[in-house]
Amino acid sequence: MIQLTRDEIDYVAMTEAVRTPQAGAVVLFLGTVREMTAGRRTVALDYEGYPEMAESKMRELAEEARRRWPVEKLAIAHRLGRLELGDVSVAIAVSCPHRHQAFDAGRFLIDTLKETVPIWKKENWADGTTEWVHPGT
Amino acid sequence: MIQLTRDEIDYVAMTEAVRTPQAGAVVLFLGTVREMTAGRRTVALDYEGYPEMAESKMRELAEEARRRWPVEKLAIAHRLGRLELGDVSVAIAVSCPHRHQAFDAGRFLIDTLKETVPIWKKENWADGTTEWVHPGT
Amino acid sequence: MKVQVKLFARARELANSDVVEVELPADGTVGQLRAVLTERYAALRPMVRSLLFAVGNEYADDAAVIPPNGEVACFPPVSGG
Amino acid sequence: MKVQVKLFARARELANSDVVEVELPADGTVGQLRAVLTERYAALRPMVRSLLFAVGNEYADDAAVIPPNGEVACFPPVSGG
Repeated sequence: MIQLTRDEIDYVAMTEAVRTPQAGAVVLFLGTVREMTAGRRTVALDYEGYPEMAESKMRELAEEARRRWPVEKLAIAHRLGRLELGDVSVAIAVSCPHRHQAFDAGRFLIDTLKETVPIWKKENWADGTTEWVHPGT
Repeated sequence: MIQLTRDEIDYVAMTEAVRTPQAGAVVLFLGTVREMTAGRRTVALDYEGYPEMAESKMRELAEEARRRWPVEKLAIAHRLGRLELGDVSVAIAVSCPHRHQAFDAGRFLIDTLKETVPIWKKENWADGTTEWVHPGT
Repeated sequence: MKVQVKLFARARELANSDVVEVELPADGTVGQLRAVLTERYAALRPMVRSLLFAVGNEYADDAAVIPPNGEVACFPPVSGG
Repeated sequence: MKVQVKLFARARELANSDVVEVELPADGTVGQLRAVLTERYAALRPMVRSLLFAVGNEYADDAAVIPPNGEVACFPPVSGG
């Protein structure tokens, strides 16, 4: 279950979708829009994506997680467009037989998503300026 | 938000309760009743607790997590009584500014809960026998 | 002094009681309680060393002195989660 | 050959276009595309070394040859999540 959406992410449906009697552990990660970043106040974020490649990379991430851990089920969703403070920008749900597998797989999925999936955010600072977040530039 | 309950755990309310614009990351862990354990089939688990001490220990866990990580909000719930396959026995929701903090705090909370909180489960095996789970005995 | 001891899980089932009253000397310890309990309940003897005790909702080792009117509990290793 | 290049994020804003067409020799490489793009769009020059390229939805380095009719994209480092 891989999804790019401009609507609110339904993390409850994702969590229910990964629950199964084969798994003893479910880990859900939510990335949410934080107000303060390095002392500066944000009022909103704009997320832009390269949809075809982003979905392809998210599917690759899912396959890699399944190779590395005994994943029963997983779901990844990323939102695009204008997000307000506290909104969920990304959700990852994963179920495994045992809890450390689910924690490790969930952390791998979000860490690697942030490195490889072609999605970008633009800060809308409280002072009225905007700024693309492009690490290393 | 610390809860021992004989009813279904409302993990959605717990997750919503820990969301905040001060946090960029929410981690939710669900422990669910797994059908197979070391090759044996379970049909149900009975959870028993020592309620006063269990709640006291869960509060201590929450305080320890707050000392060790910049936790914005957290919620812990454990269910008691008869649980069927797939039911949620324990839920931990934690929010932090950054994701690795939330993953580390969530993992600490469930690992330590399983070691210190006085709750016990009894397996109801598919062959009709029952067995208390008492590690090391 | 009389001490009420709450029992849980397999300890409760083996003793066939969820609370038992035992007589201990004043300043009696958890170690003395462990001995008294397993003397009275033969079924508990196979798990005597793994039984855990709590006094006032805190884990207590064999050297811990049991206060008068303290809340005391005895149970096997925990398995929540 | 003519290559359509999709631009994203700050690269799209600096070039003021979400897709540009450039002329490359047959068997042109990503490195040649990088040079042509930053020659045409002066605004992209400060980020020339950090621009990433994808061909057919896969990251491609400067040595990668661009196939005819391949889907090509150019963008700065990603920041999703």
